[in-house]
Formats: sequence, C-alpha cells, structure tokens
Amino acid sequence: MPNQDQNNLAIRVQIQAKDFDLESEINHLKQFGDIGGVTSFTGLCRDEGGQLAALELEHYPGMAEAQISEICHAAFRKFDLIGITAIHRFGKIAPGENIVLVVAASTHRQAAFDGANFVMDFLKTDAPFWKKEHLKDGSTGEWVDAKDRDDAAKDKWR
Amino acid sequence: MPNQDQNNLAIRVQIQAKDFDLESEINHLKQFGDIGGVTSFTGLCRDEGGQLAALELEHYPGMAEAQISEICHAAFRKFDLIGITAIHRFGKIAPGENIVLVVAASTHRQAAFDGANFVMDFLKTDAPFWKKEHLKDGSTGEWVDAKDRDDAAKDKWR
Amino acid sequence: MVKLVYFAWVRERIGKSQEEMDLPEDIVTIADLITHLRSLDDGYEAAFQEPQVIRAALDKTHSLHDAIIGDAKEIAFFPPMTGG
Amino acid sequence: MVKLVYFAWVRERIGKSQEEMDLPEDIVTIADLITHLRSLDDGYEAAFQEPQVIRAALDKTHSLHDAIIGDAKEIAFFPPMTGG
Repeated sequence: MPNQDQNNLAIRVQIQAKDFDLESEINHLKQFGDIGGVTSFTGLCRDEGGQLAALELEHYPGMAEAQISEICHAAFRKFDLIGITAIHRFGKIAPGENIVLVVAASTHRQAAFDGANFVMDFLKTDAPFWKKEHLKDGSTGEWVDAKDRDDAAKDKWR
Repeated sequence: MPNQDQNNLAIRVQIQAKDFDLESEINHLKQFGDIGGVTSFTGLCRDEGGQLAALELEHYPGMAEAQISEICHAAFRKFDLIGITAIHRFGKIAPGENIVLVVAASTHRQAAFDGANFVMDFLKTDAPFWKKEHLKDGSTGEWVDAKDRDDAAKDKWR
Repeated sequence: MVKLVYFAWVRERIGKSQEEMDLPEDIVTIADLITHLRSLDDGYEAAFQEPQVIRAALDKTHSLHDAIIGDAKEIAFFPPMTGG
Repeated sequence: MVKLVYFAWVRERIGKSQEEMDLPEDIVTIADLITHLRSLDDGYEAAFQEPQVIRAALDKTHSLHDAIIGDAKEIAFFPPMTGG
C-alpha cells in the first residue's frame, strides 16, 4: 500500500511478503529532488550458526504501516531529507534473504546516513513485527526476544 | 583493479570510468560471512540549479587505490565489519549519474552504518580526486573547492 | 463490544488471534482489561503473567497500560516489538 | 632524476601534467622543492603562490611539506583532495 504522503513528502512505506528491489527503490527517490547522496540499509536473515531454517515474521496489519510512516515522518522533521522509503517484509524468510529495506536520499551525505540510521533504530522497537524461529531439525524454535541494545540505540537521537 | 586483500579481508576497491551495479556489489559481500545488515552509500552528481552539464573527475592513478584501500582497512580495524567495498568513478559524469559507492556489511546494523559513513568521510578529504565543472553554456567552470565541513566531518570518529 | 487482537506468543498462549468481547462496565484502562482477562482461564493467565512486558495498542495506536479504553473498537496485546 | 606529477589547477597553471627533473643537491624537503619550482617561471609561481594549500605525495604517499624527499622517484603536487 503506497503511503498517502508519497506525492508531497516523498515518504514511501510498504509492508509486503515479496522481496524488494533496491535499485528501483533508489530510482523512485530520484524524482523528488537534486539528490547528492543516497544511503540504503538492507537487513537480512542471518543463519545463526546453520541451525535456522527460516524466520517467520508476524505483523499487525495497519498498525505496522502507521508506525513506520510515523517514524519516517519523524526522520523528515529531524534531518534535511529529500525522500525516504521503508519496506518491511512479513511471512517466512530464509537465511540470506532480505527482511527490511530503508533508503534515505538527501542533498548531502550525512543527512542520508542519519535518516536511514534513525529509521532503522526506531523500526527495531516501534514497528509491530515479531519473529519466530523455524529450525532445520523441523522443530519450532523461540520467538526472538527484544534486545536492550535496541532500546539503547535510540538514545543517540535525543 | 581488485584490491590485493579482497580474498582474506573482504575489502574491494575499484577506481573506474564505468558505472557500478549496487545489487551485484551487495551480492559480492554476501560470500564473506553471516551478514545481518548491509549499508550502502551512493554519491551522485547534483545538477546545481540546472547550470551544470557535467563534472570532470581527475584522479591520481595508483595513489587513489592506495588511499581508499587504506581508509577501508582503517574502517575494518575500527568497526566489526564482514566486508567493505568502495568504488570511485573518474571521467565526465553528468548530473544524476553515480560518482561513488561504498557498501559495508556486518553482523549488526550499527557497524554497517558506521563503516560506510567513516569511509565516505575520509574519501572526501583523503582520496586524490578533483572535480572540474563543465557548464551548460559550453564554458568551463571552477574546480570544486574542498569544504571545511568535510574536514570537520572526520572529527566524529576520533 | 470490542475486538481484541493478539500477536506472537500472546496469541499462542491465549489460543486465538482475535475475539469479540463485551467489556464489564468497571473496566476503564488497559490495565483493568488485563486483570479481567487473567481471571478468565489459564491461557490468558499465561499470556499476561508478566504484564509489564506486554505491549498494547488502542485502535492501532501504541498505548500505555494506564490509557483509558474509551470508545476504542480494537484493542491489541503483543510482546515487545522486534521489527527490522 | 625524479618524476614530478601535477593535478587539477596545479597542472593547469604549470601547463603540463608531468616532467622529469634533476634536483639541485640543496633540495632536501618538499618545501625546498616548492621554493625551487616557484623560481623557474610564472606558471610555477602561480601554481604555488599559496603553498599552504598545496598537497604533496612522495611515491604516492601523502606527505607533509617538511618531509624529506630522499630517494623518492615520483613527487606529486595537487590541490586539496575532493573525493566522494
């Protein structure tokens, strides 16, 4: 679902099962201004020592879009950005596959770095997703716990 | 020219006239470990209010590779990285075209952000490239001046 | 009548992903509702045994346990979020 | 005999991108060489008129003006670098 603000604020939020294409997402942002730098962050499913068959990502439809959109708006208010895109996948994701993409475009490089970094830090704790491990031996593992360091990571933006 | 360390340290440095492909550069890094996050930064030629026809990038062959390789090694020593790639173009580059790419891969996101950000900050002042403006009216513009803020940007890594 | 929705291990312990419920009149806050749910059966009790780790949303807005439910139509309970 | 190489507006003002040169024996540091070059003609003088902004490299290693040239084979002069 395209974010309602994509035409004026150049914020694009997608919650989807399918994979994303980084190159086309960067090209999408180029229409919004005279871009000097684009930072992207791609979060991947790790294989955790080879035991993991897949992560199953559950999410809260509607709230996920709303929360991520809110985070992107906050990044826009805080940094001098031209455009920002956040895509979060759900469903079963195998090791090595993409989970999340954040792309931030700006006139200057530091705002692009900070914008993407900020959105990722808040996605970790404020986006309603939960991850369950499926192990290679066929058993179901644990729900991935929230990490204290993810809460702490947000402190750098105070 | 592939960096001599690419097989053990996963550092890849390229100085080239042709464009690069972000997707294949990210895939290149995936062979080096169990990657949880990849940060990329793409620097583009801005059109500077529509007056610019192209930037002409001159470089010092040999020293450019050596300096960028040194910066990447410093990033490896400073952050917990799995791999890092830096590609810098030379020659005439039109507005909207790519100039530079840095990709950093790590187990965790912050090292990937910091690694790419660090390399970009040092590329600005320590990589032997110079940019001459070619204007749309056919005249040759100025050499782009070094910026004080680029020197200052390195202070955050002290 | 409100819709209650549950996610992740809260959903697993309660044994359903959503339900409709008539709330007793004395339930004002999310904390009141948690206390009420824990009294219903062992599944709810297991889901909410450490209420301080449970996150809640009123009509898809993240809300604290002392938030007043008011005329919210959808109340969600879930573990701490692990996005990204 | 050393090879001197010039880049960007240093190259343009001197009017060539490289040259071979026998250095007088009393030239020890990069600063000595800059002083010598400025005495050669107006192009060098224009290139090096603000020596504090000129960057130098000995055999492709970025070096300060007080660095001793020693047996370096290639000496480069250029404006502040603007990579990225």
